[in-house]
Amino acid sequence: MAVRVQREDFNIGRELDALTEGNPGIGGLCSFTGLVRDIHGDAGVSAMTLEHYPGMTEKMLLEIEAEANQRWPLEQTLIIHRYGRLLPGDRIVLVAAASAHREAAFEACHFLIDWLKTKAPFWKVEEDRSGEENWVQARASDDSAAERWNK
Amino acid sequence: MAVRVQREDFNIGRELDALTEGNPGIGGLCSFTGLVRDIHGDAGVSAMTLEHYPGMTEKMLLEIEAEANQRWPLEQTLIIHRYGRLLPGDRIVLVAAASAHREAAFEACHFLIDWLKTKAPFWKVEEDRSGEENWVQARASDDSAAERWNK
Amino acid sequence: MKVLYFAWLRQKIGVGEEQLDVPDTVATAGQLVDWLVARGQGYADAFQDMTAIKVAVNQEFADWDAAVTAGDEVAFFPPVTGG
Amino acid sequence: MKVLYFAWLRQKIGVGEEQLDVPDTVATAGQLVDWLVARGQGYADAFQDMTAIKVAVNQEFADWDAAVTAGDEVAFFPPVTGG
Repeated sequence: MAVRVQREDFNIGRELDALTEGNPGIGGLCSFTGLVRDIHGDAGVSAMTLEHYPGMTEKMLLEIEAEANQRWPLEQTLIIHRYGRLLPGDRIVLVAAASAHREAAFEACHFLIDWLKTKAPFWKVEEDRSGEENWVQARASDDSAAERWNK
Repeated sequence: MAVRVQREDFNIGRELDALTEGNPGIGGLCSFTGLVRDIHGDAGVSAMTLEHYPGMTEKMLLEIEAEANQRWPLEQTLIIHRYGRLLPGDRIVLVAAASAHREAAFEACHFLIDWLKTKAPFWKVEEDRSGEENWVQARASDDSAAERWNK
Repeated sequence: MKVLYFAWLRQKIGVGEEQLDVPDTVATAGQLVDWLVARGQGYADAFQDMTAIKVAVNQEFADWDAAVTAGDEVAFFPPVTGG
Repeated sequence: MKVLYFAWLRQKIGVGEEQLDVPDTVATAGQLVDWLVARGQGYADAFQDMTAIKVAVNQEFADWDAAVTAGDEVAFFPPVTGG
């Protein structure tokens, strides 16, 4: 189990390899990486900045991770989330779950990103090509994605 | 889109980085890695050998990949499956799907491995610690996992 | 009381964090908002649409009727958009 | 006709692939099994429990009543267990 909030980029391969290394009890590893897209709605995005709430962010990510480990039989979990200014194509977030079984790995990984999307205190502000700053609006689809795990 | 059937190991990081490189239309990348577990039921597994049907394997993997690309709006997909003798902890399979949207990436990745599990002509034979060879039995849970996509 | 503002609330209020002497009459997160709004136009602008604002007390999501006291850390922010 | 066997079918029959001159009376995958079983004990053992066996004709999954002809590639194997 690990949670990291950092300005720097991360190396997906190194992170995922470290999760399974030396643990032959793992049969499946599921990961999700979120990246900055260059198109958001109609306006081209030239950059975005991720603001967060230091202290609460780590606390919430640890809670989300602990909840996943309580719901599924997991061998390893990982959440890395960046903050600061990011460009299109940049990695934003990596979540991963490793388990003896494939379904548990998939569901836990999906759960991690869905809950993170609605519970971790990050806010995105996008710069479009004209230099305008726009705070990204929360999406109802993210709420309903998170809701499906409330059972 | 790419399908590879190979004896050699693969590097998860290199493969996943290559999928998103230079494509800022990708917002989410989901991957699943299957590994050899050292416990299978009660008997400890000391090694396993994966046999496959050269020709049909590639054909089926391409069909599965094409089906995923038809069902979801994907920017990239990847299936790598190894054959030959593997030890506990070794990587067996990597499937990945990249999309503008997180749900499409998750569902397509899940679909890829579920269909692969029931449609790609691979067979596992395990060696337990006493040197006995046991052909792995197909599991009903894999059939039902694949079935859920039949709609 | 330590009070924090994030995203466009921070921009409208002009400060991300402040240490405030809040009167004893302010007992809940909702009452804290009312008290802040009376402090100036920036606060009034920031808290204009309360449906777009979340509150956390001591780094946990809270309701508007959650208790707040002098030693607490209270944060206001829009719905989160990370990931 | 090119006939292939995989996994424990290959082990029981003792060969992974053979080129066979199949008589014209064998028109379906199921009839091919009957004809193979008559060839020897290894085949009879391999095809004892047909519920545990799948067939592919020209590298596509097929039914037991699928047509097979001289130029075809027919493969027999247990349910797949990759991934």
